[in-house]
Amino acid sequence: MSEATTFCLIVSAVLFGIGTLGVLPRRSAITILMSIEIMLNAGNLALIAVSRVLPGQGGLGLVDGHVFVLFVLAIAAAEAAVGLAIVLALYRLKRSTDIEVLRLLRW
Amino acid sequence: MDALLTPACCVALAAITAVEAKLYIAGIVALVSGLVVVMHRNSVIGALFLVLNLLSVAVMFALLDAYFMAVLQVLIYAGAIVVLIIFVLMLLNVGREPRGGPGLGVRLMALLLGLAMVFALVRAVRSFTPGSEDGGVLTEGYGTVSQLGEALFNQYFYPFEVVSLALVAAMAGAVLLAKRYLED
Amino acid sequence: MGVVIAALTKVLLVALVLPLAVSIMTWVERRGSGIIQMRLGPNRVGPFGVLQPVADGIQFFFKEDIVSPFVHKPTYLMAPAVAMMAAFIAFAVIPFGGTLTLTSGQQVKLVIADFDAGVLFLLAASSVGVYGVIMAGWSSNNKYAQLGGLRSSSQMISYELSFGLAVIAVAVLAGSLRPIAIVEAQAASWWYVVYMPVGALVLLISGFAETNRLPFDLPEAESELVAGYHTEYSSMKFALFFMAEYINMITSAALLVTLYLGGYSVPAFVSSSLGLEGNWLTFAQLIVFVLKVSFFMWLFVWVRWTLPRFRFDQLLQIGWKALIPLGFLNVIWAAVLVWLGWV
Amino acid sequence: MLPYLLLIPLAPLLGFVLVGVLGASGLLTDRWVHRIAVAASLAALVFSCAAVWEFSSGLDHLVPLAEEDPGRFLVQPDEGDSPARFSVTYAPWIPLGDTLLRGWSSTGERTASLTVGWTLSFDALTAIMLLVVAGVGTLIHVYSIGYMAGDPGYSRFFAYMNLFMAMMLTLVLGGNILVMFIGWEGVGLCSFLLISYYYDQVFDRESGLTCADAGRKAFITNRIGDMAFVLGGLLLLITFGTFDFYAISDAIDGSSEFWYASLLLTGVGLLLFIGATGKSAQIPLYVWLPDAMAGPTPVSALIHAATMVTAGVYMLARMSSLFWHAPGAMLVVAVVGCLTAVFAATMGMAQYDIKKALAYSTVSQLGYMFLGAGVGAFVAAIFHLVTHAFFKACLFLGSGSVILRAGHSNDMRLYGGLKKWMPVTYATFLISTLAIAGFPLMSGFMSKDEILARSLFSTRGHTLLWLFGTFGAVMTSFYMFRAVYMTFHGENRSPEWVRHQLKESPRVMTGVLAVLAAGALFVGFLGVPEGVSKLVGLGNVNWFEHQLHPVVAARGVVAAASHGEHGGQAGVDTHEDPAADSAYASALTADEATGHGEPQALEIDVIREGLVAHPTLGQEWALFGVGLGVFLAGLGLASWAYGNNMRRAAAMAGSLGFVRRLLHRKWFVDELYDKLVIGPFKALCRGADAIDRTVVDGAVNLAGILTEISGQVIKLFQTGVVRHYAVWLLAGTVLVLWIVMG
Repeated sequence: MSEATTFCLIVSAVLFGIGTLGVLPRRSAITILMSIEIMLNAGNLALIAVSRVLPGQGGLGLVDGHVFVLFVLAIAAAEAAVGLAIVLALYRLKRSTDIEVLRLLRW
Repeated sequence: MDALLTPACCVALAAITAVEAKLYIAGIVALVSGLVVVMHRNSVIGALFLVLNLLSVAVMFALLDAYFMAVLQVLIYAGAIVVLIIFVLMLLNVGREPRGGPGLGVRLMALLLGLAMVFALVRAVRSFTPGSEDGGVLTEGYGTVSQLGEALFNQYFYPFEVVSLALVAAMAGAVLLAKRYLED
Repeated sequence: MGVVIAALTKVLLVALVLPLAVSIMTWVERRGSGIIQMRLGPNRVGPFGVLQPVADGIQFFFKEDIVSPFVHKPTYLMAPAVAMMAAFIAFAVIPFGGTLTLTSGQQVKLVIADFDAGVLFLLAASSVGVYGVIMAGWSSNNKYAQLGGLRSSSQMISYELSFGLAVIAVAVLAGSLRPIAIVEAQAASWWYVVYMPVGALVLLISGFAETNRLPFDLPEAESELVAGYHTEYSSMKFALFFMAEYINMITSAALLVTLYLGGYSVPAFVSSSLGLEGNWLTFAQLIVFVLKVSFFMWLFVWVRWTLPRFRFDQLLQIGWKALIPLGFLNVIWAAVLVWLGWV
Repeated sequence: MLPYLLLIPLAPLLGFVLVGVLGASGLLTDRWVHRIAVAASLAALVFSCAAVWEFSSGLDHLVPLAEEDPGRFLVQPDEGDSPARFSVTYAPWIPLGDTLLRGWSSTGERTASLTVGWTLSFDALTAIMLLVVAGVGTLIHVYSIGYMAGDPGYSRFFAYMNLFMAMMLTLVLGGNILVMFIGWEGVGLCSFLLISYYYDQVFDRESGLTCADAGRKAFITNRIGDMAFVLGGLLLLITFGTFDFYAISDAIDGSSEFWYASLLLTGVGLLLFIGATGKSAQIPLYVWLPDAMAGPTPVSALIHAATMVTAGVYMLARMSSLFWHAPGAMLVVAVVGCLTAVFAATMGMAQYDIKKALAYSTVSQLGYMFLGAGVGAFVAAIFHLVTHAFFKACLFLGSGSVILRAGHSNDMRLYGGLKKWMPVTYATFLISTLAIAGFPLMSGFMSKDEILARSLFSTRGHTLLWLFGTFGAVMTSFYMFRAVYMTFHGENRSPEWVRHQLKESPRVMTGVLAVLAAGALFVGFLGVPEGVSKLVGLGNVNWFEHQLHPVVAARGVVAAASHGEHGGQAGVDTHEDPAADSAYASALTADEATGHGEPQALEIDVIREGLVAHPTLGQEWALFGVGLGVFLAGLGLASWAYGNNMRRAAAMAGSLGFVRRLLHRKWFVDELYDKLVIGPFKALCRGADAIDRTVVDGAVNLAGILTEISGQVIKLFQTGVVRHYAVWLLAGTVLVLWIVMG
C-alpha cells in the first residue's frame, strides 16, 4: 500500500474522530448535523482511497468505491434535508436548536 | 488584483509539486478545517469551514484520480447541502452557542471514545492490505463518468433505484416536516 | 514544459480577456439601457462614451474603502474574492475554439481544462459562487444584506436544479459531459436547440436566475433591500462583485452556446466554401463563438431593461413548478430521441 | 371447428357471467334469464356437434396445422393401432421449468423441462361425452324452465347450471390432468352450490339436516376423493414428467414390459380410483349422493345422475392405458364397483323417498360402470354411462314432474295411482324403468348385460363378479318397479288438497321427458352387444365399440407368448380387434427379430389383456335368458309385493322389520362413519384445542411476560437525551471495531 493511500486512510480515521468529537459534546443540533457530515466525508475518503488500490480489470482500481460514495452522497443529501426539516420543526416548537432542551422521548 | 493572480499561482504550484505533497497539504487543511467546524462556537463560521473541509476532501478525491466524484462532492455537498445548512442557520438566526455545555464527564467520555475510535481505525488501516501491491498502473478510464455509469446501471442498478426512492421519500418527508401547518 | 507554457498563456489570456469583456459589457449595458429607455446614456468620455469603463475603473480604485465596524471582518473580506474566484474557475471548462497548431507543431486546444466531467465542473464551480453572496450577506451584519443573501442562496439552489436538468438532457443526447465532445456532436448533427427548444429555454431562464439578473434580481432588489448582499461594500470590493456578476453572465451565455447552439463550431458548408482550414478555421471558430456569446450578452441587457421584476414567491414558483417539470419532460424527450435513434 | 374447442366451455361460462351478474343485479326478467341460459347451453351443444362432425370427417386437414405449430397443436390421424386424436394448447399456464423426476424406472432420476398448458384435447371418447353432457344438459335446462318457474332464485339457479355446464365440459375436454382438475373441482363446486340451493330449508326430517348441511357433506366427501386424485396426479408428474393424458399413455404403452403390474402404476391407479369413488359415489365415499337429493330435481337429474357423477368413470376410461397395466388396481375397481352395485341396490329397495330411491339406483348403476371398467370393458362402461344418462335423467325428471304436482312431497307413500292424472309422465317413467331394469333390446339391457357378460368372460373378470352383478340386477328391476307401482298404480294416497290439483306437468317438461324416453328406447341400438347381434345372425354391429375401442384398448402389450400355448388356447380367441391383432403381430416380429427363443414369463400374462374368451352361441342364448329372467324376477317380485295396492308389502313389513329398518337406515353406514371417523376427529380437535390453549398460548404469554420484564429493565437506558444515545452507539461501534479489526 502506497504512502498516499495510508495517509488518506489515516486522515479519514482522524476526520472521523473529529466528527465524533463534534457529535458528542456540542449542543446545537445544526452543529451536530455538520459533524455528521464530516464523519460521512471521512467514510467517503476512505472508500475512494481504498477503491484506487484494489485490483480491478487489468490493473489497479475498482470503481465500486465510487459507486458507494455516490450512494453516500445521496443519503447525505436526504439526511440533511430531513434533518434540517426536523430542526426547523423543533425550532418552531421550542424556539431553540439546543438538544439539551429536548427530552420529550423519555419513558 | 490578487483575485486574478490566484489561479495563476495555483497553476504554478501545481506544476512544481508532486501529487503526494499536494495530498498532504489538502489532508492537513481538511483536518484543521474539520477541527474548526467542531470547535468553533459560531455555527455560521463552522459551516463556512465545513465548506473548506469539503473542498479539500474534494481535492483529495481529484488527487486520487476520482475526478468525477470530486466534482460531485463539490456540487452536492458544497453546492447544496451546506448551502441548505447555512440557509437554515440564517433563517433561524442562530448566533453563538451559549456557554456551558454538558459536564466534564461527558466531554471526557467523548474525547476518550473519539480517541478510541481513531486508534481502532488506525489499527485497522495498519492491518489493511489490498489484493495486489504491485500492478501499479490504474485501469484505463478509471473514475470516468462512463465507467461509473456502467457500474451504476449494471451491477448496482437495484441499489441505485432504491437510493432514488429514498431520496424521493426524504424529499416528501422534508416538505411535510417543514410545513408550518399541515392543513395547508 | 511547452504544455505548461501553453496552459499558463491560456489562463493569462482568459484572465485578461474576461475583465476586458466585462468593461465592454458595462458600456454596452449603459448605452443599451439608454437606447431602450429613449435617452442618451454615457456619451461624454471618448467617442460614444467608449472610455466610460476606464473612467469607472479609475473611480473604483480611488473611492474610499469603508468597512463597517460591526462586520465579521475575515468573512467580509473573503466574500468578494470567493465570488470572483468561482466566476473565473467556472469559465475554465468552456471551449472557445478548436485546436490551434503552433509553429513548433504543438497542438493547443482552446480551452483551459479539457475535462471529462467538464459541464458538471462548471455547475460545481458556479454553485460555490453562492458562498460569495452568502458570506457577504451574513458578514455585513445588516438585515438588508442578510435578507439578500438568504434570497440569493434559496434562489440559486432552486434554479440550479432546472439548470442541471437542462444540462443532463444535453448529456443524454451527446453521450458525454465533456464540453468539446458536446460541441463536436452538435457539429456532426444539428444544434441541440433544434431537438430540444424547451431545454434551451429552461437553460436560458435558469441562467438569468443564476446570475441574479432581472427579472430575477431579487437578491439586490433596490426598492426592497437597498442593494442586497453588497449593500455594505464599496470601492474595489464592490467592483469585484460587479465583475463576478458579469463574468457569470458571460459564462452562462457561453454555456448556453456550447450546449445548445453548437458552441464554437463553424458549419461545414461555410468552412468548405470559404476554404477555411487549420489555424484559420480555429480563428473563424473563435469569432463565431464570440459572436454567439455577444448575442446572448445583448439579450441579457435587452431583457433587463424590458421586463419588470418578479415577486419572490413568484420566482420560486416559476423555478419549482414550471422550470423543473419542464426540465424533467425535456430529459424524457431527450431519452425518447435517443431511443428512437433520431439523433 | 376443432382449433376453437375453447368455445365449447366458454359459451356456458359466458352465460354464467351474464346471468349471474345481470340476474343478481336484477336487470333480467325470468324470461330473459332462461333464454340466455338455454341459449348458452345450446351453443355449447351446437359447438360440440360441429366439433364432432369435423372430427368424424377425419383429421387430415389439421395435420398441416400441427406441422406449422407443433408446440401448440398435436394431431394424430387414425392410423395403425393408435386412435385419432387432436389436442391444442391455447396458452402456457404453469411453466415449471426443469423439474427433477424420480421415476421408479431404470432411467432413475432425471430432469425434464415441463410447462403445463391450457390444453384441450379431442378424441372419440371426448366426442361421446361432449354429446351426452351438452345434449342432456340442454334438455334439462329446458325442463328447468318449467320446473323452476316462479322460484325466487331463478337467475341464481340458471347461473349455477351454466357454470356447471362450463366446468363439466372443461372436465371432459381437458387435455391434461390439471385442466381436467379445474373441471373436476368446478363441478364439485357447482354440485355444492346446487345441493345447497334451498340452503335454509330442512331436507331430512329424521336427522334435521338442512340443505346446506347436505351440500357441505357432498363437498367434504368429495374433497377426500380429490385429495387422492391430486396425489395420483402428482405421482404421475414426478414419474413421467408430464400431466398430458396422451403423453402419459404413450409413455406407459411405449415401455410396457417395465410398467406392467408395477407397484407404481398400481398405486397411481388406486389413488385415481379413490378420487373417482369420491366423485362417482362408490364405496366408501358414496354417502353424499343420497343426501345430494336436497337440491332441485333437475340438478339431481343433470349432476347427480347423468353427468358429474359419471366423471369418475370417464376419468378411468381416460386413464385406461394406465389401468390396463395395473391389473391389481383394476381388480380393486371391479370389486368395489360390484360391491357398490349390490350394496346400493339393497338400500334402494327400502327407500320411501322417490328421489333417494333413484339416488341409490344411481349409485348402483355407477357401480356397474366401475365393474365394467374394472374387468376391462371400458367401452361397455362408457356405453352404460351414455344409456344411463338418458334413462336416469328421464327417471329423475319424471319424479320431478310428480313431485311438482304432488304438493312438493318426495314420499312415495303419499303417491299412488298417478297414471290417471299424469299419463305422459307415467309413460316415459315406465319406458325408462323398463330400460334400466333390462327389458330386452332396450338401452339398459344392451349396456348392463354387456357389462355382466364381460365380467364373466373377460380374462380379468370372474364368475363371482358376474353372480353378484346379476343379483344386483334382480334388485334393480325390483326396486324400480316398486317405485312405479307405488307411484303410479293403485289408489291415490295423497292428501285431499293435493288430489284436487293433480294434473299433467307443463308441455316444456313433458316434451323433455318424451325426448329422453325416446333416447332410453333407442340409444341402446348404437351399441348392440356382439352376443346379441350374433343371436340374430348378424356380425359385430356394435357401432359404439368400433368408435371407442381404439381409445381405450389395451396397447403397448408385448405379446410374445410361446407359440404353442397361443395356438392351443381352446375357446380363447383374439377379440375381433385390429388393434390387438396388430400389436400382437408386431410383438411377434419384434420377438423374432431379437432372436428371443424363450418368451419372458411376464409377457405371457400381458398377451391376455384385451382378449376375451368368446362365448359360444349356446352360452349367448343362456346369457340372454338369464337377462330376461332377471328382469322378470324383479318385475314379478315387485308386482307381487306392491302390485296389490301395497297390501302385501305392508303385511310383510312386520315380519321383515329388522331387515327393512337396516336397509332403510342404509346399513347404518352414516352412523358408522359418525362413530368411526367424525367422532374421533372431533375428539382430536378438542385435544388440539386444549393443547393450543395451554401449551401454545402459554408459550406466547410467557414470551410476552419476558418481553415486558426485559423492557422494564432496558427502558432505564432511554433517558430522552440524544447525547446519551450517541454515546452508547459510539461505544458499541468502538467495541465492534476493536473486536472485528483487532
